[in-house]
Amino acid sequence: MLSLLPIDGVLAVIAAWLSIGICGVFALRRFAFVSRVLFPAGGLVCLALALFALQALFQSPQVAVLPLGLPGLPFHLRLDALAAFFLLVIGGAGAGVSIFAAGYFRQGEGTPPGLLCLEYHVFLASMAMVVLADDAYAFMVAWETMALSSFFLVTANHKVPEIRDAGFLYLLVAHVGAIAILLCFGVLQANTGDYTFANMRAQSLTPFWASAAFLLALFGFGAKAGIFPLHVWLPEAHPAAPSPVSALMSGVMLKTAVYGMVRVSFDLLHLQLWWWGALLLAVGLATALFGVVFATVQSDMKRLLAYSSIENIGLLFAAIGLAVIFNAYGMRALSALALTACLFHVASHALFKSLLFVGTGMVLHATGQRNLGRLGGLVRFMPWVAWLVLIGVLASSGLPPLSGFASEWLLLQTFLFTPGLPHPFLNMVIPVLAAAVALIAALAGYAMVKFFGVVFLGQPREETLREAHDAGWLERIGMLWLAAGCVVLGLLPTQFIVLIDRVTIDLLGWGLGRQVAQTGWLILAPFSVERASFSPLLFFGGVLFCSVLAFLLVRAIYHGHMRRAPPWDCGFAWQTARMQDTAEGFGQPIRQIFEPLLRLERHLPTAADREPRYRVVVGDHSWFRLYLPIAHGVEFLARQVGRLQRGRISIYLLYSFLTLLFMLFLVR
Amino acid sequence: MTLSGLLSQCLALVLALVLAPLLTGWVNQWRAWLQNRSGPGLLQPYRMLHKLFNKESVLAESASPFFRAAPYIIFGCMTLACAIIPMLSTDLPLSIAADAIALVGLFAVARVFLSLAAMDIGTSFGSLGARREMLVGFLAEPALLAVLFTASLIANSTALTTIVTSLAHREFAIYPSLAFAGIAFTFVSFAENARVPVDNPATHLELTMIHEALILEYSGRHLALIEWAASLKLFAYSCIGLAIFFPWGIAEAEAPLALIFAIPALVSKLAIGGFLLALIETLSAKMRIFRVPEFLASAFMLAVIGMLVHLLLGV
Amino acid sequence: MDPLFLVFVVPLLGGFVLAACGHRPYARDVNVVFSSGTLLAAVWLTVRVVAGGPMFALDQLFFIDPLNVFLVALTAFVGLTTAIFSRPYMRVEEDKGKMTPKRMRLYHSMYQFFSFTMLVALTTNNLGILWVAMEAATLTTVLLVSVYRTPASLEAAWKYFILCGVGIAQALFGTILLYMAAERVIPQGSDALLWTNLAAVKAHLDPTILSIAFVFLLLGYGTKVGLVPVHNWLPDAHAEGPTPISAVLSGLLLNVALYAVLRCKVLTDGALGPAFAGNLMLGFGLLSVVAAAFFLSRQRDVKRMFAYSSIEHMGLMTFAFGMGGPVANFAGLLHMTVHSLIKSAIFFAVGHATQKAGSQIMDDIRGLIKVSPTVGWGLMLGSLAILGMPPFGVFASEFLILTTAMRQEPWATPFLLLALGVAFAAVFGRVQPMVFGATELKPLAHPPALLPVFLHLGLGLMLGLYIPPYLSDWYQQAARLIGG
Amino acid sequence: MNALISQLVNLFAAVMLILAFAMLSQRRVITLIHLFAMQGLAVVGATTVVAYVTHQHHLYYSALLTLVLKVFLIPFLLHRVIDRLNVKWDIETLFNIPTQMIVGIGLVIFAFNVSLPIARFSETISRGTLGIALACLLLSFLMMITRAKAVPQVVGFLAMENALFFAATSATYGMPMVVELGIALDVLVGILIMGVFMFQIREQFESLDIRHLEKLKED
Repeated sequence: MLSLLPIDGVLAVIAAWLSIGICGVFALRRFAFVSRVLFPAGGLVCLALALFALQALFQSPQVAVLPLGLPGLPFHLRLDALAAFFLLVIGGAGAGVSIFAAGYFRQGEGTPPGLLCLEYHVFLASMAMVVLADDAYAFMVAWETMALSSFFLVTANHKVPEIRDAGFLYLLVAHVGAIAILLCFGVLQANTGDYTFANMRAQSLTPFWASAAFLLALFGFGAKAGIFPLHVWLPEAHPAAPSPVSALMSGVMLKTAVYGMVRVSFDLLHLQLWWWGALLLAVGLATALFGVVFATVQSDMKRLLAYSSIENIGLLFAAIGLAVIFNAYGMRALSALALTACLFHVASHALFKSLLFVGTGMVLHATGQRNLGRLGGLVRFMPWVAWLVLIGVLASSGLPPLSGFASEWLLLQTFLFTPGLPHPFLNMVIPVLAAAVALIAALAGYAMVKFFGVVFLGQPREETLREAHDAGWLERIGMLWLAAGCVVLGLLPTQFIVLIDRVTIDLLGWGLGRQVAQTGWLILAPFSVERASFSPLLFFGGVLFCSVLAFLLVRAIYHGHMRRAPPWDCGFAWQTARMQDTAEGFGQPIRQIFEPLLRLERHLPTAADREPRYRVVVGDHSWFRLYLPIAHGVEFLARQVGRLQRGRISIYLLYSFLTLLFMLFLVR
Repeated sequence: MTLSGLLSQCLALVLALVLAPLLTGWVNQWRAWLQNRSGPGLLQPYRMLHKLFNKESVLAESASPFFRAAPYIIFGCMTLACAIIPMLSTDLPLSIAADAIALVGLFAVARVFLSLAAMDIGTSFGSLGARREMLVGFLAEPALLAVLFTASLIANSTALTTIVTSLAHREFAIYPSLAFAGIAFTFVSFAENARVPVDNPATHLELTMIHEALILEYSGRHLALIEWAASLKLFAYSCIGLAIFFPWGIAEAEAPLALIFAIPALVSKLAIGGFLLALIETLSAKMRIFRVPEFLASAFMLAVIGMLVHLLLGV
Repeated sequence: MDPLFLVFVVPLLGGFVLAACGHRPYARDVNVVFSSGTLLAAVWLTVRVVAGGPMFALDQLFFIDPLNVFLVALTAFVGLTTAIFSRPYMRVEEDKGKMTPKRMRLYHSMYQFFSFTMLVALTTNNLGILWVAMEAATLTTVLLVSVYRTPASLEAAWKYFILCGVGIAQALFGTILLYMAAERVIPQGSDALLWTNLAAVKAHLDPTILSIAFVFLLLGYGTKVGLVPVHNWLPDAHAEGPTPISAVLSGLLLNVALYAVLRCKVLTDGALGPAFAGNLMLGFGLLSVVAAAFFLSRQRDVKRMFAYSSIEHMGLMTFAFGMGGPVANFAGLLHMTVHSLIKSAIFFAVGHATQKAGSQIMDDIRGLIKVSPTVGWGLMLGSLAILGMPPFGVFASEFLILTTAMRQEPWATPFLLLALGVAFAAVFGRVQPMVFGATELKPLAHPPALLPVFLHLGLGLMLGLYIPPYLSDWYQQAARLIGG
Repeated sequence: MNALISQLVNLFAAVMLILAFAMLSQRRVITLIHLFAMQGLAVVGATTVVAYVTHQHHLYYSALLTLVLKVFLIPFLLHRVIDRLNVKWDIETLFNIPTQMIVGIGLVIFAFNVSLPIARFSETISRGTLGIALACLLLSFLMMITRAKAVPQVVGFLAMENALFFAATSATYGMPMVVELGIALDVLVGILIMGVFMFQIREQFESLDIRHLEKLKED
C-alpha cells in the first residue's frame, strides 16, 4: 500500500468500478447478488478512492499515460491537488450513495439490475476520469461517457413517457454543452494540434481568443451545471432518475462542471479578465435566485431539490466569479478565499444534496408518492430517515453549525472584501450583491422548511402513509455516512480548509491554510480574528450547553410532568390532515412576491362549480420565451430547408444546374 | 481568555437572562400606559414564566420528539445570541464563536426550529404560522444582514466586538449610511420580534397572528421556554441596535472597570429604547399580512441603500 | 497469384455465378462465400501493401497506395458483413412476398457486381476507368434500389439514375478537361489519364483548366457523395431500396465517391494551391452538414432519416478534407471508416426493426428493447455513436475536426454547433421512443443476424478508444497523400 | 490544309450547337430522336476528321462505336420504346419554348465565356470547340430540366453524352481506348436499364409523365 502511488490507486479504483459493472452484466438478473454484493463493493471502492485522493492532496502532482486514445494522443492523466480534491468529493459522497443504493434498488423497475449496476459504476468511473484527465480527448471521452451513462440511469424506468422526455432533454443539453467544451479546447490548443493540457497551459492566447475560450467553457460547463437559462433539463432529469442516481447527479456530477470551470479558468487559461468574473457572478446569482424561487414553489419533492441544486450551482459559479475578479487584479489572497468558499461548498453541497435525494428516495419507496401534497407526518413512521434528512435540510438551509453555513459564511466574507478592488464600479456593486446572497440563503431556508415540514411533520395527508416503513440497515448506513459528513464538515471547517489549501496554492499560489492554522483548530478566521471569526464547535457547544442546561435546570427546579391530549388548535373541534397547509399553500407567499419571475397558470373555481377545483401550475418563462421559440425556429428552418426536397426531378436537376453555373461563374 | 473577559461574559449572560423578561414587561407596561390602561405591572413576565414552569405540559397526541426538543434548542440559541452580542463590554471570549453573519445564522436556526415545531402537530394554524414566520424571516434576515454589512464595511470587520469597538471608540464621525441602516434595523426588529405593525403579540386573531400561531400547541414549561426565548430575542435585538447605533458606554477590553458604568448605561438605553418601541407600537396600526413583504422589502432596500451610501461616500 | 487480381475476380465471378443460381435457397450462402473470398483477397492485398509499399498492376492501370488500400479493406469487410446480414433479412422479405426468386437472382448477382465496381473504382489508377467504374456502380445500384418494383422504389431508382447520371456526366467533362490539361505537360507516350503520372506533374498543370475541371469533378462526384444541393437522390434511394443496399450505399458507395473527389483534389491542389479546392469543399461540406441537420428534424421514415444523417456526415468529411492539414485529413479518413462501420450497423439494426414492425414509419416502431433487446441496443448504441457520442470512433474524428475548425475556420463553428445540436435532437428524439417504452410488436420468424451489428459497433468503439499503431500509420500515410 | 480541317471540325461543332437548340425547341418525340441521331452523326463526323488529321487510329474505332451506338442502336431502341408505349404525342414543357431559347442563348454566351481562357491556351486544331461542347452540355441539361416526360428527358441525357464525346474528341483527340469502351458500355447498359424502367414506370403509373414521380418528398 505504501509503495502504491495515489494515481495508481485511483486507476485501480476506476478499474475496480468497471469490473464491478461488468460483473453486473454477467449477473444481469440476479438481483440479490447485484444489490447485496456488487453495490456495497462499489461503495467500499469509493472509500478507497477518497483515501487515495486524501493521500494525493499532500503529494506533488503525478502523471500517468494510458495506452488508449488517439494516435499521438494517448490518455494523459494527472492527479494534482484540484483533481484530488474532486476525487475526494466523488469518493466521499459516492460511498454513501453506493451503500444506500445497495439497499435501495428494487426488483422489476424496467432496466435489469445488472445493467443498472454497469451503468452506475461506469458513471462513477467516468466522473473520476473527468477529473483525472489531462488532455482534451480523454476529458471529452470521460465527459460524454458520464453524460451517456447517467442518461441511461435516468431512463432506467423508460416505460414512462415523461421519463423518456426528461432523458432526451438531458442528453440533448449535455451534448450541445459538450460540443461547446470541445470548441473551447479547440481554442485552447491554439492550432498546435497538441491536445494535452500541458500544451494548453503553455499557450498564451490573445485576450480575444482567451475570452472566446472562456465563454465557450461557460456555456459548455454551464449547460452541465444547470446555469440559467440552460437549466431546463435539470428539474426534469433529476426527478426522473432513481433516487441514488439523482443523488449522484445532483451531488457529484454537477460538481464536475464546477471542476471544469475552475480547471479552464484558473489552470488552462493563463490570464483572467475582470469582466469574466463579473459575468460569472451575474449569471451565478441570477441562477441562484431563480433556482431558489422556483424551489419554494414546487410541489414535487425531487423537483424542489433539483431547483435547490440550481440555486447552489449558481452560488458556486458566483464564487468562481469572485475568484476570477480578484485574480484578475492580482489579489491572490482574496481570490484564494473565494475559491476556498467555492470548493468548500462543492463538498458541502455534494454531501447534503446527496443525503436529501436519497432521503426522498426512501420516502418514495415507502409511500410511492413524490407529490408533497400527499405526504406528511412521516417522522412518526420513518424516524431514521426523518432525523437524518433533517440534518441535510439544516445544512441545505445554510444554518450553523452545519456544512452549508460554513461555505456560505466564507462566501459572504469574500463579498465583503470587495471594496478593496481597484475597479470603481465593481467595488461598489459587489458588496451589495452580498445582500442578494443573503436573500438567496434565506429563501433556501424557506424552501427547506417547506420540504421537511410538509413531508415529515404534521399529519399524514393520506391514510396509506401510515404503512410507510423505515429505511433498511444498508440505507441507514449510507444516509448516516452522508449526514456525518455534513456535520463533520460543518464543525471542523478549519481542518477541511487545510485540504482545500493545497488546491488554491496549486492554482493561485496562495492558500488560506497557513493563516487558518495560526488561529488554531477551533476557530475559523481566514484573515484575523479581529476581521472575522467563526467557531462552529464553540457555537454548537454553546447552543448545546445552553439547551441541555436549560433542560436539566427545568427538570431539577420544576418537574417533567407531561400529559398527552388532542391538539388544541384554537379550539377548533373538527380537524383533518387536509386542513394543513399544502405544498402550494406553503409556497403561496413566495409565488405572490416573485410573480414576475414565474409563469403562473391559475384555474380558479367559479361560484357555480359543483366540484370546485383550484389549480396553479408554475411554469418557467425561459422555457416559453427561449426554448420554445428556438424549437419553433428550428422547425421553421426545417420546413424551409424541406422545400429543397419537393419530389420534382426537374427542380432537382435545376439545383444541380444552377450550382454548376454558380460555381463556374465563381471560378471564371 | 482573561479573567476579566470571563467575568464580563458571565455578567452579560446573566444580565441578559434576568433582564430580558423585564424589558418585555417594561415595553408592555408602557404600551398599556400609552393606551390609557393600567397594565399588568413590570414583573408580569416573571410571574408568567413561573406559572408556566410549574404547570404540567399538555402535549398533542401526534407530537413527535422534535416538538419537545425545539423549545430547548430555541432557548439555547437565544441565550448564545445574548452571550455574543457586546452589550456591556467588547471583551467577550465567546464572541470568537460567531461574528455578525453567524449571529444572523443563529437567529435563523431558532426560527427554522420554531417553524418546524409548529408544523409538527399538523394543525391548520400551525402550518399557517410557520409559513408566515418563514415569510417574515426570509425578508428580514437579509435585511438584518445588510444592516450588519453596512456596519461591517465601516469597521472593516464582521466581528461584532470589532465593529462596536471601532464605532464606539474611534473619533466621532457621522455616518449617513448608518442612518439608513438604523431605520432598516428598526423595521426588521419590529418584524422579527412580532411587534405591531407586523404582528400583535397580544391577540390570537387568526387572520393576522404569526408568532402566536406558531406556539399555539405549546404549554407548560415548553411555552415558558419559548416565551423566555422571545424575550431574549427582543433583548438581543435591542442590544444589537444599541451596540451599533448608540455604542457609547460599552466597556473596552483594556478597561475592565468601565464595566461598572456600562451596566447603568445599558439599562438606561434599554429603558429609553423600550419606551420608544412602545410608543411606535401604539402610534402605528397593524398592517395586513400581505403588506408585510412590502414593509420588509423596504427595510431591505433601505439597508442596501445604506451600504451603497457608504460605498459611494466612503464613510 | 496477385491478390489484386483476386480482389476483382472473386466478386466478378460471384456476380456471374449468382446470375446463374441466385434464385436458389443456397444463393444466400454463396453470396457470403464470395464476399468472404473478397475480404480474404483484400486482406492479403493489404498485407502485401503494408509490407511492400505502393504497387502497380496491369501496366499501371491499377495502383494501390495506403489511401485506397484501407478503403479496399473496408469495402470488402462491410461487403461481407452486409452479405451476412442480408441472409436472414432477405429471407424474411421472401417470406413476406416482397422478393420473388427472379428478383433474388438479380439482387445477389448485382450485389457482387456492385462490390466489383467499387473495388475497381478504388484501385484504378486511370481517372477514366474511375469514371467508368463509378457509372457502373450507379447502374448496378439503380437495379438494386428498384428491386422491389414498387412505385416508390421505381421513383427512387429513376431519380437516382437521372440525377446521378447527370452528375456523373459532369464528372466526365471534368475528367476530359483534366486530360486536356495533362496532355500538354505529360510527354507523349505515357498515359495522361493515369493518376500517378498526373500527380508527378501536378504542379505544372494549367491552373485555369484545373479550376474549371475541379468544379465539374466536385459537382459530379459530389452528387454521388450526396453534397447539398445535389443530394436529392440520396434519401429516396436509401429509403426505398432493400436495407442491405441502404447499408452499402451509405457505408461504401458514398465513401468511394468521396475518394474520387479526394484524388482529384490532390491534383488541383498541386496546380492551384490548397486554398481553391479546399474552400469549395468547405462550403459544400458546411452547407451539407447544416441542411442535412434541418432535414433530419422532419423525418418520419427511419431509413430516410439515417440517409440524411449520411449526408450530414459526408458533409462533415468534406469539410474536414476541405480544411486540409494533417490533423483534419486524418480526422476525415477516420470519420470515413467509422461512419461506414457505424452507419451500416445502424441500417442492419433498422432493417430488423422495420421487419419487426412491418413499417418504416418511426411512429410504428416502439419498444424494441422489449421485443428484441439486442436489436434495440444495437439501434440505440449505433445512433448514439453516429451522433458523436464517445467513446465511439465518430466522436474521435468529430473531436479532431471541430477543434481544428475552431482555429482554422472559426466562422464555421457556430454553424457546426447548431447543426450538430439540431441533428442530435432530431435523431435521438426519434430513436429513443423506438428503442424504449412499451410495445405490441412481435418477435421475428428468423433470428436476426446480430453479429454484423455488434462487430461493427465493437470496431467503432475500438477506434474511439484505441487506434492500433499500424492503422494509424496507415491513416497518417494516407493523410499525407491527400496533402497533409 | 490544317485551317480547312479545323474549319471542318468547327462546322461540325456549329451543327451540334444548332441541333442542340433544335432539340430544345422540339415538341415531337419522334423528331427529337431524329435530331438526336443527327447530333450523333455530327459527333461521328468530327471524330473522323480529327482521326484523319492526327492519324490516331483508335479515333476511327471511336467514331465507329459512336456511329453504331448513337446513330443506330439507341435511336432504334428509343423508337421501339415509343412505339410500344405509344408516347408519340407532343411533349409538354415546363417553360414555354421562347423562354427556353432566350435562356439557352444566355447559356451559350456563358459557356463561351467560361471556356475562353482554356481555349486561349489550347494547341489542338479545334480551339473553339470546347466552348461549343460546354454549351451543348448546358443546353442538354436545360432540356432535361424543362421536359415533363421520361423519354425526352432520357434523350436530353443522351445528348449530354454526345456533347461529352464531342468534347473528348475535339479538345483532347479522344480518351484512351479502354476508357472509351468503358464509357460506351456504360451508356449502353444505362439505356437498356432506362428502357426497362420506362416500361415499369408505365406499368405502375400508367403514364410516362415524370410529374407522377413526385411522391417521395419532404412534406
